[in-house]
Amino acid sequence: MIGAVHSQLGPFHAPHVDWKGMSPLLSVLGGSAAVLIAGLFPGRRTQRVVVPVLAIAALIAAIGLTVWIWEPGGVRPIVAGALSVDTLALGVSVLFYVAGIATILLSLRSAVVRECGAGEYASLLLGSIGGMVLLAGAQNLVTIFIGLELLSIPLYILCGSRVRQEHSLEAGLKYLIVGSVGSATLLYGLALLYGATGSTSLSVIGHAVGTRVPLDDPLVLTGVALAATGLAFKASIAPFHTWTPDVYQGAPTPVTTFMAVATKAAAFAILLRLFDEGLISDRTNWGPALAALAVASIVIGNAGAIGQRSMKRLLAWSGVAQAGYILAGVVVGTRLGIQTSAFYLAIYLPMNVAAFAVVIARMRVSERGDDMAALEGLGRSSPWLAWPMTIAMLALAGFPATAGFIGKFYLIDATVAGGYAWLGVAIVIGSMISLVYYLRVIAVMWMSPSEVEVPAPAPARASPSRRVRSVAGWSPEADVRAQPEVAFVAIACAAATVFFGIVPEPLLHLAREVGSAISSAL
Amino acid sequence: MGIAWFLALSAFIFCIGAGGVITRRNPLVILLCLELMLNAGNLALLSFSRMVGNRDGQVFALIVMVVAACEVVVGLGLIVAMYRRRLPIDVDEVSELRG
Amino acid sequence: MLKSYLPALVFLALGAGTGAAFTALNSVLGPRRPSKVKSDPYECGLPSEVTSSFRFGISFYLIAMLFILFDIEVIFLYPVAVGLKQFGTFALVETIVFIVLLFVAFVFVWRRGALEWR
Amino acid sequence: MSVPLSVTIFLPLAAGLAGAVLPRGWARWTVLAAALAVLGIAIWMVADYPAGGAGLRDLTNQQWIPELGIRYSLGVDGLNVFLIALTALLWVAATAAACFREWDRPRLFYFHMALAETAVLGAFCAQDLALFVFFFDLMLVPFYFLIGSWGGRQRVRATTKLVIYTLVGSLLMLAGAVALGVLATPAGGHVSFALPVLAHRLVGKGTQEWIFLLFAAAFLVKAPAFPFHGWMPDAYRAAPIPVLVVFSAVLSKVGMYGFLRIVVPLLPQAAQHYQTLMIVIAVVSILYGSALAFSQDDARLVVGYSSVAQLGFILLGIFALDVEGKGAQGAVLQMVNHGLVVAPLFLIIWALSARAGGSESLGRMGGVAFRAPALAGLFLIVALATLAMPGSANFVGELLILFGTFSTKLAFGLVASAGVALAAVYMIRMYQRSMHNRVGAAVESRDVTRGELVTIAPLVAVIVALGVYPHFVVARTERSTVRQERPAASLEHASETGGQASVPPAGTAELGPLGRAP
Repeated sequence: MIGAVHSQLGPFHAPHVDWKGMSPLLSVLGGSAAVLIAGLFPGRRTQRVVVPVLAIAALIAAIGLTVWIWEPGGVRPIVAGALSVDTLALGVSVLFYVAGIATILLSLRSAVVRECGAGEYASLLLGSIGGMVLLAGAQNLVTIFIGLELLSIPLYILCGSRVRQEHSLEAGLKYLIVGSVGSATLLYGLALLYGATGSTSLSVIGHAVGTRVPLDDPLVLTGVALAATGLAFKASIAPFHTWTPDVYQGAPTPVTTFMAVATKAAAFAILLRLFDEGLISDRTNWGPALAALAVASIVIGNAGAIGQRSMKRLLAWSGVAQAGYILAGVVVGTRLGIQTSAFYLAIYLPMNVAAFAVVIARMRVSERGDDMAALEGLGRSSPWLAWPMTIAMLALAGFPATAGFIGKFYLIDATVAGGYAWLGVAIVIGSMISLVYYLRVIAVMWMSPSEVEVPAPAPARASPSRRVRSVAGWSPEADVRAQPEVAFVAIACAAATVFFGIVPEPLLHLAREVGSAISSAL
Repeated sequence: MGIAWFLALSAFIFCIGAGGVITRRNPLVILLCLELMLNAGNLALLSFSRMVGNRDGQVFALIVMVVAACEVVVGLGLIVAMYRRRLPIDVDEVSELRG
Repeated sequence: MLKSYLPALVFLALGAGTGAAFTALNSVLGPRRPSKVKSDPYECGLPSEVTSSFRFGISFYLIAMLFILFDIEVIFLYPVAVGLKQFGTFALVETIVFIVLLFVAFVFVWRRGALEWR
Repeated sequence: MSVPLSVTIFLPLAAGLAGAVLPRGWARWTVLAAALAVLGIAIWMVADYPAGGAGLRDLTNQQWIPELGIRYSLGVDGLNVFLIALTALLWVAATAAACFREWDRPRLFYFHMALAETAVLGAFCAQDLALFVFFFDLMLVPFYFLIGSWGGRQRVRATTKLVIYTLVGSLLMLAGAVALGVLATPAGGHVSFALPVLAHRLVGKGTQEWIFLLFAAAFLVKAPAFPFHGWMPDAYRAAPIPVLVVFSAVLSKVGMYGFLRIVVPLLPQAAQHYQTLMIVIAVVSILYGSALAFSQDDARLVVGYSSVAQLGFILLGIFALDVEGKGAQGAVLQMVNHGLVVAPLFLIIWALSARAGGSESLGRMGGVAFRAPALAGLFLIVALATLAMPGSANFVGELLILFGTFSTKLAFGLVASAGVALAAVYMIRMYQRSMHNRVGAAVESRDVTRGELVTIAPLVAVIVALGVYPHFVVARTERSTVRQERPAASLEHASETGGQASVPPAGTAELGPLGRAP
């Protein structure tokens, strides 16, 4: 259909399609369809083994193909004028795949899979990832919109996928409403941009603005403002973040993990694409506005997180603050800024996934759910969970010997070099505020008198899982038993955080290649 | 009559939709208002497509229509599920814990 | 050129203002006098038998939603149908792929038992 | 020639990790052994360091993060060689003291102790600004856990307060460091954080001034100096003594060292510009610290506030900025002395509280001396050294500082010299209250145990040795110190003579370019 976008009624040229470049996307979407069908076959082994294995295989294949077609610099169009592959698209899409694998591992034993069925769950997840990949490679307003919706709609369903949990349904509905408002706003903004420049192609728009169309053209300004607002909803940038804590808390925790890292990465990928590539010439107009948003996110996010007892809400608020940090890189608009954003997105994944994995592990055995008290005395009872959480918190707070320190360093570097030194100071002040709540988590784990916690299934989880249909016929005790895969994810992510905190060079190198994708950057 | 009037109408519809989403409580009505916002976008796309004289806007509008349908269906599905759970169908009651 | 946009922006403001104003007015000075007659589903004719607690079966909603989905997808066939001659094989292949995907969805819905009327 | 610095720095961490995996009982011994090994290396370093030497030795200089222009470069010169030795010595003392007690979760405890030593040594050895910041912030993590997990009452509140206070400073310093590195980069040049390179690329005066404030915030909080000492009482009350020994004796020095190593040479004009401000802070700290030390009842806080005063002296010396660099030499000497006296003081307080029924309030102690002559003798020596009795190295140190100050800021020097007298007042008060006086209620006196003797006596011996021959330190620190101060001091000289002196770059005399190759 995208092909038809460029068809005049004259002779129609079928758009050239580069199947090699599209292979990762195809593998993900194909995997989505495959697991959907595979999930239809009843039986415990299908649900527990075949479907997750298929999904993970699809994602790993996608990663492999991405590495295969990776080449720094230059843009290769895949579908003429609609979709292209460059290092920015490929780089962030790897983040999506990794986040997807982590999510599937984390949800292996979770009640979500039992309640909505393994096939549907994995298929929706893969579909959402497909949307993200589409979004990351979008060269066209239409593709942007399709990608965004393909990303969002499965997530609405996933949020509400614990149909027996009231919170889950409420979270789904709330996310649907807020997300749709965001999409509609974005759509209107894109429409105005199209009207102002007469084209839906980003490159054409980029050339038109500032030459054919004046920079202060009212349509362009309004369009940019509305588009920024719409994307701010997705990236949960203050003041469009109000849905975040409720939805993060209500959604099934593996889904929350996925939203926290992957959705954010996708939203920032398109922010980079739209502003630092498409509209870079209009930077004088949107720069200050985005800078204001960044500061607002840093302040509001950190302030909001201080009072939280629920770990999921705390991480949601800290996510708002971190979005502010990443946005600073977008605001700077220099190549260094883009690299910084990419690097921070990359390290943001292991930090958060580690934290969420520990939360999941605790929620399954502690009747205190995701309350901070569920972590009490963890350092004594199970250090293998306490250390990943500690490392994650230290990294988010920006302590040295973790990737967070390098990230902060890099961000401040970019802001100062880009002439936004005050933004760097804002980041520093934000980090100061954030110490209060990150350190509290650590204190709860290591410094409060531990109590022996008898692993017992939380009643809310045990009772419905008995009534599960044959879709998922394993006992709730599976949740209570040791969860090797969750511990594995937590420890692996923590290890990555420390590794990239001490040997960041390879990641920085990748970040530079990603930055080289956007040629128009200052 | 000029393109401006179509744009004005679409802007008007968009604002009505936005206002409705903000003020209304019944999720069904909110879904309606969301449709209003999306279709305001469609109207803008179509009128622009007429103005600049290429079809991109029209195709965009087609896709938006489908997407809108999908969103509504998901929304209805969630609402039905909540009815089945006998949950309060009121987006304010829906969130016991705010921001 | 620029001038022609100005009404749009003016209306954007106006629209926002009016939308807000009306909703505000409604809530402030709108008289609320609910009466039996008003709450009736039909103004005239026999009083309706349907009680307020009446619900359609869940499967009705299910079928309805599925119908919307599969129905709306047909939209994508129109542009192809209009100019299949110019578009040629490429569009044909694309359409077939599209329909195959729809078929996958259909199989899923069918096997999942969403089509049985319970 | 000698052991590479990286080994010295990371040996403790390795031992800590090993102890964490080895059986429970072994942790203490592995960590203690590592500390002893480091001490041996440090002694060799000092012995090997030529009198009057100035250049960096034992250079380690490799790429670390070329992307950010950060190099892994370490070096020893007269400025830090004694601080390294001090660190090694006190860590041995603290670890040994800890070994005589049983700790909950010992493997974790000793791991954090080892990590802390690594971080401190790294901060002292770092010759790259970013690397220094890295270690400077890293120091905080182990102490957060050590105080929070093994501390006394209200430990969590205290440690959180400590970390937030200090990390607020550190984060400001991070911003300052990055800004300095980026803004100092000439157009087209590669950004570099190597100290010698930065010493060549001085930034403009205005920039220097705001960056100076960011650094000063970090270092003054760490010290702690007067307005920034809010965390000190809680942390000192809560910290377990072995931790407190190294914390108070070494960590406070890192801040002062930062002034000498980074701020004064890299921001000479700003240092000149804010000289008066810093000296005022120093003098106020001296008076305030002395006054509160006199009024405290908790023995720990007497020492705590006394070190606020002592660090005031050190700060005074650093910012005397006299041409001969007397003040700075005194400051360096005083850093070593203060570390040497504070550590035994806390260990003695530990011993006393063991005799006074676990109480550390001076009111409950008293009369210990009767049956504990040896302990009393040790305490007396330390106390006299603390109050800078003539014949002690502290006397020389404070004298040098005051001379330096007199030559530039006479009035402040005179006010500060009052601090010397005050020191006598509160130290003697503490000694009397705890040792003589009427025997406290719960006191049952006994002489030093083997453990106490092993930990305290060596430190006292070193104090005496330095008191006999302070020139040993001065001769080795002199040139490096003066070199650090030269730019700023010569600036002042210029301003006095009204002439415009060119600023010779600091710390590069006998040193190849450390900057990243373009």
